[in-house]
Amino acid sequence: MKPDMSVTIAGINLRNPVMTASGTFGYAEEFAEYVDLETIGAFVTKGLSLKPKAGNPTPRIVETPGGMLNAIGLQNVGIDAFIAKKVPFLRSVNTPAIVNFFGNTIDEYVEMASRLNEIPEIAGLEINISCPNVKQGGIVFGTDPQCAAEVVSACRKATTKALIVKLSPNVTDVTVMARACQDAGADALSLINTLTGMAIDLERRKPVLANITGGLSGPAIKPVALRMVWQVSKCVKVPIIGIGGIMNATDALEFILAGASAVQVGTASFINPSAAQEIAAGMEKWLADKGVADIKSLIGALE
Amino acid sequence: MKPDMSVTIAGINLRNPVMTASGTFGYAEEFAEYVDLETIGAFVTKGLSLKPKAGNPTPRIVETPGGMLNAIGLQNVGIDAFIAKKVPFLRSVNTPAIVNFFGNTIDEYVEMASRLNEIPEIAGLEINISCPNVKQGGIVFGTDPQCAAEVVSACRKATTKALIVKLSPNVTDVTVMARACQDAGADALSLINTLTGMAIDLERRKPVLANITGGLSGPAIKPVALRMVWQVSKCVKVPIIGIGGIMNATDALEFILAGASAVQVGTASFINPSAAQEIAAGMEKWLADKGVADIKSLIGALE
Amino acid sequence: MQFKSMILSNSEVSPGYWKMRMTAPTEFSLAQPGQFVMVRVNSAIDPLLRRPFGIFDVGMHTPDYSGAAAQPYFEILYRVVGKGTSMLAGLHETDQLDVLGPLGKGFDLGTAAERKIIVGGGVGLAPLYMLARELVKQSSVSLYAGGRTRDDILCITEFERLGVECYVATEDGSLGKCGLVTEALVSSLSNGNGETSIYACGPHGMLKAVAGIAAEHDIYCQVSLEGYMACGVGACLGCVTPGRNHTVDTPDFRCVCAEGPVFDGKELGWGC
Amino acid sequence: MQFKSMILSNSEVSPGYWKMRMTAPTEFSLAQPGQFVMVRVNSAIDPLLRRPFGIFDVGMHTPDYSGAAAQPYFEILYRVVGKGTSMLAGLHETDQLDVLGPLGKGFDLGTAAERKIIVGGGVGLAPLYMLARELVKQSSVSLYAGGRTRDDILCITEFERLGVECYVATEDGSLGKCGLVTEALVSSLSNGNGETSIYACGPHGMLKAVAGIAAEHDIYCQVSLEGYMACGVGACLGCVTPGRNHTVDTPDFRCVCAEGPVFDGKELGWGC
Ligand SMILES: Cc1cc2nc3c(=O)[nH]c(=O)nc-3n(C[C@H](O)[C@H](O)[C@H](O)COP(=O)(O)OP(=O)(O)OC[C@H]3O[C@@H](n4cnc5c(N)ncnc54)[C@H](O)[C@@H]3O)c2cc1C
Ligand SMILES: Cc1cc2nc3c(=O)[nH]c(=O)nc-3n(C[C@H](O)[C@H](O)[C@H](O)COP(=O)(O)OP(=O)(O)OC[C@H]3O[C@@H](n4cnc5c(N)ncnc54)[C@H](O)[C@@H]3O)c2cc1C
Ligand SMILES: Cc1cc2nc3c(=O)[nH]c(=O)nc-3n(C[C@H](O)[C@H](O)[C@H](O)COP(=O)(O)O)c2cc1C
Ligand SMILES: Cc1cc2nc3c(=O)[nH]c(=O)nc-3n(C[C@H](O)[C@H](O)[C@H](O)COP(=O)(O)O)c2cc1C
Ligand code: FES
Ligand code: FES
Repeated sequence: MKPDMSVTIAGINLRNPVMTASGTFGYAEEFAEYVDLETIGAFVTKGLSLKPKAGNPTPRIVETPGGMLNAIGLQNVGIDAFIAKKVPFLRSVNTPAIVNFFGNTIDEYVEMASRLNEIPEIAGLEINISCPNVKQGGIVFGTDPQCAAEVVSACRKATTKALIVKLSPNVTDVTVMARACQDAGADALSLINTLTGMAIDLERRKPVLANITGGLSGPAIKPVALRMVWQVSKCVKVPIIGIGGIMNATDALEFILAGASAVQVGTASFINPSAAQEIAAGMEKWLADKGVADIKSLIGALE
Repeated sequence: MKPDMSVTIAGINLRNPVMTASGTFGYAEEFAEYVDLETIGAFVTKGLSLKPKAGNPTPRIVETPGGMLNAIGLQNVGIDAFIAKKVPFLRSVNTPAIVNFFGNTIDEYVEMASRLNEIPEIAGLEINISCPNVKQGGIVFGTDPQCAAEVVSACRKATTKALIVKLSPNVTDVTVMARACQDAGADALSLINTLTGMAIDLERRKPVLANITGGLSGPAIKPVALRMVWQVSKCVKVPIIGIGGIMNATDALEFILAGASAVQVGTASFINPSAAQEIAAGMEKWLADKGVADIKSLIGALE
Repeated sequence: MQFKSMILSNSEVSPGYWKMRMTAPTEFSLAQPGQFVMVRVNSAIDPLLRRPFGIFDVGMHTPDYSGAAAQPYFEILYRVVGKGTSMLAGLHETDQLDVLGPLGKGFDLGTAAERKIIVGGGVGLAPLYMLARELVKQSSVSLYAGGRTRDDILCITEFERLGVECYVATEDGSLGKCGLVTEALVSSLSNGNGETSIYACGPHGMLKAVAGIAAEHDIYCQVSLEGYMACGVGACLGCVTPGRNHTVDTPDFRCVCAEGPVFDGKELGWGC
Repeated sequence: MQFKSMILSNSEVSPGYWKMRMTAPTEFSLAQPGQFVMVRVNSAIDPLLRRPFGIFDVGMHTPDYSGAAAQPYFEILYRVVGKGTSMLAGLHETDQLDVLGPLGKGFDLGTAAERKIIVGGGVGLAPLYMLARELVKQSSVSLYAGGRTRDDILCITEFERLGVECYVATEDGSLGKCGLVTEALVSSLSNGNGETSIYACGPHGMLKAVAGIAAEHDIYCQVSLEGYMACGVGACLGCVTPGRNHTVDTPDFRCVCAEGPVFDGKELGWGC
């Protein structure tokens, strides 16, 4: 008997709980050759801003033990080019597309939210208040409950689409941020974004990244991500999307048990472009093998 | 020409900057068979409290990608047994011993500080305000600048020995904690302690650790540790002891460049009991190969 | 001690169970039955921690080609259960491994007069072969080997070759008696014969049962425990197990790696 | 495409430089000179990321034992510089690897009339062999190979066997002219002969010099770049390099993995 893998996040119906994480799956096109895009629950596109953004100088990425640091600096084509060049492809694929976006001021966030609200091909919005790479950027919002709440409630007024808020792990108490964003009108919370880290080139006596610090992702951060998802699931009512070091179906199911209603696969797509598809298939197989009829019965089912 | 590897931390002269991290090297005895204990800069002993402490139920440790989680729960013999059974060995080894300690109240911290102050064999004290494992334990102090400052200044009054404060990475801004502890009278700061994490056993649908959450250590956390050491070194005057995922001489030298005057080797001693000795030797060889006359010239020498 | 060891052979002895023979320094031959080693599976960080394995046997290896000096070796018998053991099973002759050991406290061999009973469950037999080899030198030894199916009954012929009387029980009856090995054990004890000493290694449930049976019959019983280990030398306190008098206020944790892995069954708090 | 590949051979061709031959699907033979592959060194997480390597050559492998079908293969020529390449050098025949490719945009082969000049520094020669093999079919090809010492001059005999005219320069003079290969290149151009097209791969400094020389002589010059890569498919934006018009306000970053690795030298912002 085929298990029911469907979940609903903030009103978006997903064929399965496996999404791709922002910034790790481009605009989905890039992976069309390697993945059947209609076997994935949803994609989240690369962080988008009003104007095109140059991003940081290179080097922008470096491998670390069990993970990687990135300081892309939110390079993106800007909303106009996004609508002109990227949306047509998204329309052609029968899988919900969620747009991750950011701004440097509340006004920019709001303008983005209202413009994205006009694009029918977009199923939902993910607010990035937590990208640790841009100095004057999101980090401020992502680590202060007050600011976070302001941005979220402002965006809430600007869009009727599903509003997901993506939380930063670089905080003392993630549950405070989670509650603030929920109360400000978030339909769902996604976590975690990257942990701020640094790598040094001993021979050159310099930081490896041109930006000095970067965001740590990959298997290395999974224990921190699982802990935060579990903590947040205990104190909010809105659904949670678990992110952080998910490499296989087992990892994904652990996040579901911890309280996530869906997951996002990030760095894993770099190592294995078909990771998201394989994880979704692997989860379904596990449920079938164990005789679990519905994935929803596993959400938060940790004893 | 033999490089000068000696450093002085809070008045303690070390033959080299490589210490062993609390809780990962027992009371040094355990490693006597594998390491020449007099080739190491200093040991830091297992977290000590007034009364013996049972610690957490098992499982207490679990491997994670590039790291491990521990929830030992600060099991220790208590200060009386420590003095009777452990100090004699420490006396027999010509390497400075630093005692890591904790309490559940400021009074307990103070009583520990004053009792340890009476033990001539002890070169210095490391206050653990950051152990993430004990529910009513250190974590409170370690994440609130006010509380941290109170504990530190209270202990400062109770001891004339070198006072090192060990910082938790589970905070929004580690520099705030660092400044608070420096201003409260810390002679040096050691960072980082473990990041709070969690592991789940999918088949049993249970957390792996009996304590549910544990402290993440090992190579996985190195980028976060390097970043925090670099941040703190920019904003305090007291020397910094860098800790987190140091597995080899290169890792250790990266921490020195980032601003650490010494390092502590933790999890690495489990994988290779002679890690600390080999790291100290490897650092000296690197300096010799590069013609660097004095390790002190590398402290904070990041361009 | 810590040493670099070269793999001499590595082969599957029963579905899912492998035996690896590795070079060892001369002093290693002093290893006691019941002691274990911590093996570093590779020099990368995945897996990060060493893996503990009982010492199946030690000996001298004489290379085929003449003129070569005899080489001390030790063997481990391991079950492939996860990442580390799968990687071990993938290693080839001449591959190198970093080994820590012999570690821990082995079995007390007791006196010649005693009849010796060895109880092993599945891969729990691993540390018991070397023990049997020592015990048969002075006493009559019988082995009670249990497992889920026939594939879990390992190296019985090796034990028989030592002159050990072997009783086998499998839960599915695919080999020997059908049922738990402890049932066979009880019946053998019921006809109580003289001084007896029991040695056991296997799943925690089995050890608890054996310790209970031994206590009833007032028989000295040594059990070899497992525990999640990081250091293997008594430093991390990850592997502890509650002792007989353990309570939260009067902690009585025993360190499996340093005070064990072999304990007097009566010394442990078996919980419920 | 993504495929599991089996190692057919893996051997050191010059101190520190290795050549690996691996099985490939039939479609792989369509790979263009200048394209690359991303190789997953193992299935563990250390190293985590794939490693990019130029495609040295593709062909059909006929196993020794008769009756076996011919097997499409590809080769990489790699230098051992760190963790991943050391692990690659440790792999044996029949070991399996996960491969992504052919990736990126290859070289434009130009027209028959043009004289073709190939400039390679050290392991930069890797993607140039297959290029030469194609170019010699229609034009006269000369190779300028440079390196620090003789050990860095790779596979010259293979190039000569193709009928390529080879000029070698080493910084220590241990092979060929003493000095930088670009100096040899300049002198050859100074006696300007008709239509010429340049192809270069090697250290960034060398590529910048070659691009500069080509611009002066107004010669069409294609360079193959490197960049730190995570995905290899244009998704992570980790590998970008500034284009000619790049400024922070008018970003003009080119994606090395997707728009390159081969670029028209004039299209890039070479910085200072
Ligand atoms: C003293 C001692 C002696 C042992 N002797 C043997 C032996 O002779 N033969 C044999 O096959 N096995 C033995 N074991 C169990 C063996 O250590 C584990 O099966 C092995 O570590 C599993 O590693 P893995 O990576 O394949 O499994 P994984 O599940 O991937 O391991 C993950 C982590 O859990 C730990 N772990 C998993 N299972 C166990 C276990 N049962 N006991 C302790 N740690 C575990 C691993 O060491 C590792 O740290 C012994 C264990 C101990 C403590
Ligand atoms: C398009 C392309 C084609 C290449 N072709 C070849 C080739 O044919 N032969 C060859 O020997 N090398 C080639 N390289 C360089 C090769 O990818 C690196 O030498 C290799 O990744 C080093 O891995 P490592 O783990 O041994 O080194 P480490 O220094 O341990 O690697 C650490 C990280 O840095 C990255 N890295 C290190 N050096 C380079 C580099 N020069 N370029 C890009 N990333 C790097 C690694 O991929 C890894 O992510 C190519 C690189 C690119 C981008
Ligand atoms: C190269 C790269 C780029 C990223 N870009 C973004 C982004 O634009 N917006 C965002 O919210 N998160 C971004 N992230 C964070 C990921 O979406 C994800 O939260 C993080 O990588 C943790 O998941 P992982 O461990 O599975 O990669 C990026 C991550 C990486 C590695
Ligand atoms: C098993 C274990 C026990 C520890 N016990 C203590 C302790 O008692 N007190 C303390 O301050 N830190 C303790 N730590 C933290 C380490 O001292 C160190 O800060 C941390 O492990 C990071 O360093 P590493 O990555 O090199 O292990 C412990 C760590 C481990 C793994
Ligand atoms: S394994 Fe570390 S104390 Fe036993
Ligand atoms: S490597 Fe990811 S975009 Fe080029």
